[in-house]
Amino acid sequence: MSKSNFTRRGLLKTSAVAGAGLALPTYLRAQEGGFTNAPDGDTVTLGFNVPQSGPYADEGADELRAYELAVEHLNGGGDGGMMQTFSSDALQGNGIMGKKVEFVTGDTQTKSDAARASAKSMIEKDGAIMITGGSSSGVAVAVQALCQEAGIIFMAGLTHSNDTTGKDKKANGFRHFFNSWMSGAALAPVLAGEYGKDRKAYHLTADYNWGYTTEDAMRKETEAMGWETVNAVKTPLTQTDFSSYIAPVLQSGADVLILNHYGGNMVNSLTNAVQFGLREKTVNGKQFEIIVPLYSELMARGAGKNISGILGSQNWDWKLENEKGDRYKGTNAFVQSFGEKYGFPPSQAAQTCYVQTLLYADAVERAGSFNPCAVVEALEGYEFDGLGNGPTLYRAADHQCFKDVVVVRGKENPENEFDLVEIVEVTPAEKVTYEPDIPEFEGTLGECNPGA
Amino acid sequence: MGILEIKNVNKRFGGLQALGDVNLSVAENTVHAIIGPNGAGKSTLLNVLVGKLIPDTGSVMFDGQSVLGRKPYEINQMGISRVFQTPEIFGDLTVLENMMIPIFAKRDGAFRMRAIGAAASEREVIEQAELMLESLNLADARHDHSAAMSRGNKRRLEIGMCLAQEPRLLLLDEPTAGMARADTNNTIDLLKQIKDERDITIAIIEHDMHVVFSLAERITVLAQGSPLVEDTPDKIKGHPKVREAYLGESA
Amino acid sequence: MLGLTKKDFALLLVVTALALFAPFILNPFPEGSGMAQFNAGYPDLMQRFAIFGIFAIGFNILFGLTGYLSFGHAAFLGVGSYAAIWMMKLLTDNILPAMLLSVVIAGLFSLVVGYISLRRSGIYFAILTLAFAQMSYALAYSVLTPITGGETGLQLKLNDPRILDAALAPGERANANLFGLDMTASHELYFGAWQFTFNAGYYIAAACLILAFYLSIRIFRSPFGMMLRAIKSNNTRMTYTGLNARPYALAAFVISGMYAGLAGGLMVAMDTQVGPERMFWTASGEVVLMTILGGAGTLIGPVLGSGVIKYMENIISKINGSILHEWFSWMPDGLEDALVTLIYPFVGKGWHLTLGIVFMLVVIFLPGGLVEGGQRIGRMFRRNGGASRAAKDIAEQRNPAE
Amino acid sequence: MDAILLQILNGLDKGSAYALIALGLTLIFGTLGVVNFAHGALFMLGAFCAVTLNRLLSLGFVPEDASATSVGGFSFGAAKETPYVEHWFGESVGAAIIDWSVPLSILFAIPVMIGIGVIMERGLIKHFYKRPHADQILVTFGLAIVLQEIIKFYYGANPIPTPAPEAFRGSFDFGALVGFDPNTIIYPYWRLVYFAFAALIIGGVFAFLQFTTFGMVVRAGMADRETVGLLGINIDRRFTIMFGIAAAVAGLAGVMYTPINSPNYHMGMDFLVLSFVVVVVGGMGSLPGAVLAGFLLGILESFASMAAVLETLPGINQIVIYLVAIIILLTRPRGLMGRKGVMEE
Repeated sequence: MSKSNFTRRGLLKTSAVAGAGLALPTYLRAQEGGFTNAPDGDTVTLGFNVPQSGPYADEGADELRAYELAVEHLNGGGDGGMMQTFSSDALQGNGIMGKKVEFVTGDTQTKSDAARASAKSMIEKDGAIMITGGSSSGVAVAVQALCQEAGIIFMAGLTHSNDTTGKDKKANGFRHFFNSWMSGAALAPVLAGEYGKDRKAYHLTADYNWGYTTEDAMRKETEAMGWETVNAVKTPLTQTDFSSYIAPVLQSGADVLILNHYGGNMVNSLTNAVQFGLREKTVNGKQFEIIVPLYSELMARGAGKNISGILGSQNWDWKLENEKGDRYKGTNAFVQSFGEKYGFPPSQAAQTCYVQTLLYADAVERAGSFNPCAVVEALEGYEFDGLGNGPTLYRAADHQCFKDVVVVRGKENPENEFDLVEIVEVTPAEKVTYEPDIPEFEGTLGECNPGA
Repeated sequence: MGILEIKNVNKRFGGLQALGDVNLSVAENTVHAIIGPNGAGKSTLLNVLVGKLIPDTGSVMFDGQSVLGRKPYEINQMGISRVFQTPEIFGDLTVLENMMIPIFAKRDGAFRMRAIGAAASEREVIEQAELMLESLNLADARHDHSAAMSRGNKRRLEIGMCLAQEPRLLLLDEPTAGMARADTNNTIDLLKQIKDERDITIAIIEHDMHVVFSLAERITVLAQGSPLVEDTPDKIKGHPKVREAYLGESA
Repeated sequence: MLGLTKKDFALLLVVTALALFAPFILNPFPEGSGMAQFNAGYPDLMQRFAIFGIFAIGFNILFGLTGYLSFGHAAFLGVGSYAAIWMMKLLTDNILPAMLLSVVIAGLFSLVVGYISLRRSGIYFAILTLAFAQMSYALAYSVLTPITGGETGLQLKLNDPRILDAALAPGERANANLFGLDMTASHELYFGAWQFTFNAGYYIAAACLILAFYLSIRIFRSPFGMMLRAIKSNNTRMTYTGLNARPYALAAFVISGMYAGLAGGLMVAMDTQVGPERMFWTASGEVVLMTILGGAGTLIGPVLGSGVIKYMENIISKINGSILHEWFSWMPDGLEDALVTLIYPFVGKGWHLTLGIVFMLVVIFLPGGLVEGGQRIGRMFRRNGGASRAAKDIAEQRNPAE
Repeated sequence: MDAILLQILNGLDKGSAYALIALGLTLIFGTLGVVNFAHGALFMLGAFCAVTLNRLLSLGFVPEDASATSVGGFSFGAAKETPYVEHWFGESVGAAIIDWSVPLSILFAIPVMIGIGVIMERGLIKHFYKRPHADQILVTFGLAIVLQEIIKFYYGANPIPTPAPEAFRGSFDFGALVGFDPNTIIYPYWRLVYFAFAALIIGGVFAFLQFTTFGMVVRAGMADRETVGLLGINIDRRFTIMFGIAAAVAGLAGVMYTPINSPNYHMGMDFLVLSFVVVVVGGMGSLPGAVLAGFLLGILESFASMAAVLETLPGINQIVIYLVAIIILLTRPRGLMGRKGVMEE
């Protein structure tokens, strides 16, 4: 009873009469722990909240595979995956702090309401101590805010918008995935090298927060190196046929098209752009190029042959260690155990989710407590290695991971449906690091909330 | 001066002259029948009277006020009620509820929000409705579903609903169309009873000459959108022009 | 009693009892048992039952009584939500002003939309309402981002003005409350292996549901309600009985819009966050489906329909492969795997499939919705001589016309 | 000027997709009086006919000398397969067959979609003719969900690339053909094919309804269902056939759409609302109305997406279709060419 998240408890007691008998004394599960859902048995429950229906269902399914693998490894099953290469050796394969890891799953439907409902049921019904997952920034921000209120740790899955660790950052939330700003910073030097510094860019931008931040980042970085932005047109999220947006691109005199689109939008806009033959055109004496700031394996699969030769950025790729060496150790260990279990290599969404689970478990072990505030302390400013992305920092100021960003290009002749992109370059972490207080990332982290 | 005065009404639909210079006067407290062959413009005329159609020219005065440009429900509130060719009742409602609605309409006007009190506690309205149902011999069916009634009873109910509003002019559009002989006679009796008991003007459009000659005090014959003759039933029966144009020599 | 007939009052009592004892009724299985998966008695879902119940009851006043099929009611819910969260950001975290404003704003918005849309009827009306709602959604998602927060929506922030509230102490967060009663405050009762949660927010929502249900009975039974049914039954006769159908329909539209606004406000009060997809056409479609599934034009139907849909969405969707294996682990291996393979497509990520099948089965075998199911059970009981009062009451709520 | 011409071309193309879907929808609306929320699902099924055929044709075996990609000792067996068709018919013929899988799917989709339509009508819809529209909505919506989920179960949620034949990939310079500067008006070949195909199907349906006895009866049925019933014509069977045709039209629209956008399981829902708007704006019970509205809304949507327009009216591209729908329905009570009394209750 010493600590309470319901800071108005004093008020609550005095207004018991006003509450007409409803204002019953508050106490939540396992009060002794002093935080929400303190695990009291010999198990601990994690909540995996991923899209299982709707357009991102396949991505959600891959995330879920990674989570199940992580749980298996934490509980000492399988070959241990990245636990063997992880720079921290706190994890012993005996669950988390000796408690066997169990999990519950839910469907976010890629809607913030549904995602919150699902997360709440995990917290209120299943007693989950940590929530992780998601494949869009809207969902990540919504669930992160919920976890902050409830006193639960949120380990974000795939979310790329600046807002998650910017405008909407929360003390209880952590993001391993990279963001729009980093995409811009990582791509710019590669673009200068590949396409030159004298280019005219035309942006098509998904008309919502993530689109805005991505366009901002791309414009800022490309304009800084000398590119001119000819035009930037916003496209509705619900658009399926982008012909009327693609057709005027050539007329504008642009020689680069930047598609600030994700998921179905990206698959369709890229397919349409290739259909219009943009890639075969020569404008201003230069080969016309298309850029997709944020790549994903599933999108690449959806776009098929259309991605060949198209540059973009990724958080991670399963060929990283093979092609770029030991710096990215952990990659092969993960790919191997994932591949053995499921028969195909993991996506970057799977990797980020797997890593987030491991990082959470490790933080609990190191902190010696499931208390969210202890976990936050253990993760803040934590430097680690061996989880596939090279040396990484979980920055204390905004709970964002800083690590190398992979720049990839769609393969001309893919061997199989899992090997669609080639790694062009890896932009080192220093080049994509920004100050935590730049205007794009303004927001208040607040203080950690342990809940009840 | 009649209660209903129609002057120089014209209505064209594209190339078709539906009504041409219709002049008609219906005297108060009479039964006035309008007859004519198919396409003579009877229905068009009726739709003009109830506000469903607006004529191109002319005037329609009811009790000294123009009805033109008013909405059907406003014209109804002026005192003109209409009975349809196929009975238009509230099929989803009970017989009693059917009868309550016109009484509400009479009492509360075209719109009045009464969302709080229960309809079942409107004693006065229910009493009036039950009285009306009794006079129509429908009291036993009051809690029945009106859609389940026979066509004849639906017709009675519809006429009763119109009467419940205490209209000054009752318009009937072929009230016995498609009815069995017995139902037709019942309806004629009901209308006769109404005529005897109330101060009411009735305008009736009808094909069935049996009905027309049983009820009408004056008859107007329409042909090709214009009134051909207007007279008493006896005169109309013998009128050569009418026999020629409408009834046919054999009638 | 309370201006209701005996039967209606009994129905109100049933609904009140169900709402008050929901924490017990919805948690019939002991914690830790395999069946605990089916427990729905946790605050968030109970709140959702109440909130969507209100939404559907309101929708039913329009659709069930007048027959006007609005395909844009989610817009009113969304607008109500935005109004509520802004009130909580700017004025106070007390939910009362927020909910009042959400009802008022949703009412005003529905007045505008209804005034325009009701110039047409039938499918034309449906498309007009759909168009308004889709425009609201699209704009809220994109160009109105400064007001609506766009994709990421709006949440309470530490630095919101909250003019009426005292400044937050360090470490304190803004919480939705009713005069200090925190919406997240819960009391837990352990009874052997059973666990029951009594949540303050849920009881606020339940009180609103009971009030909303009571008002809807009053409206159904009022002369106004009779007029609305008359519109649905025969608009021509309505007009030729001297009644102006449009203001009646508009009043029903606004009332149902205000119900939607209340539901939207409650959503924010229970869970302080708003996102635009709340207004997407599928959300409007959902309330249509809830109402029809339960039984349009009946009093209790919409509440049942919303309950079934929300239950599927929140409970069935969480049953995953490992839970299935746990359930059937006592079986011989081959049989276990066969059974899991058989059931798996219908649960967890396949919950939509089950929902679709339920829609079809209900509409094929119970043309009047779930209420007709209750009706049939009621008849069965009566034939056996032991008619249960509640079943009978529920059963007789159905308009015989349907 | 060239910008406007360009958007008219784009609009015609978008419009032809809208028109095709709306055409089938309004056939069912108009002839059967059924609100079919599963129509989008039929469009989606058509698209997946193309995907299925493509997959069937690409079925293959792994040649013995193939090498697999390996990572850290683990190898993924998914090395390149040799399709059976290439094995059977020789490499070039086989490759051509796979390349042409989308057009070939038309032949495959027609019987499949007619079959699905007929089964749907006989098995389900038939029982709902006399039920309230609300029930029709619920049952067809339920059916749409079930169909979607079945497809999702087998094909996943991710879009599946289904390219057009090599010969139709890429674009041609339409502007240069009609005297504009090069590169001002480019137009993909496949979209031209789609437009021509849509025109063919629409023309075919109209001709069928105009010049056959069957069509005459159906048109009479659309005008007045009761009279046709009184004529004693076996309207039931004709309605079944009509449903089959509508399903086939939706399915073919889906087949040919696959190269334009990679199909996924919920593409039908994306089109459903829009096609309802198109049908209603066109006017209930009017086939030409649906087609006209489809093209009109397609062109307006294209105009609204122009950068110059968006600068003056930000966000207009988000709402243009709905805004136009509202304006049209308020100025013309029954849409562009709707008939009185159809679905007005």
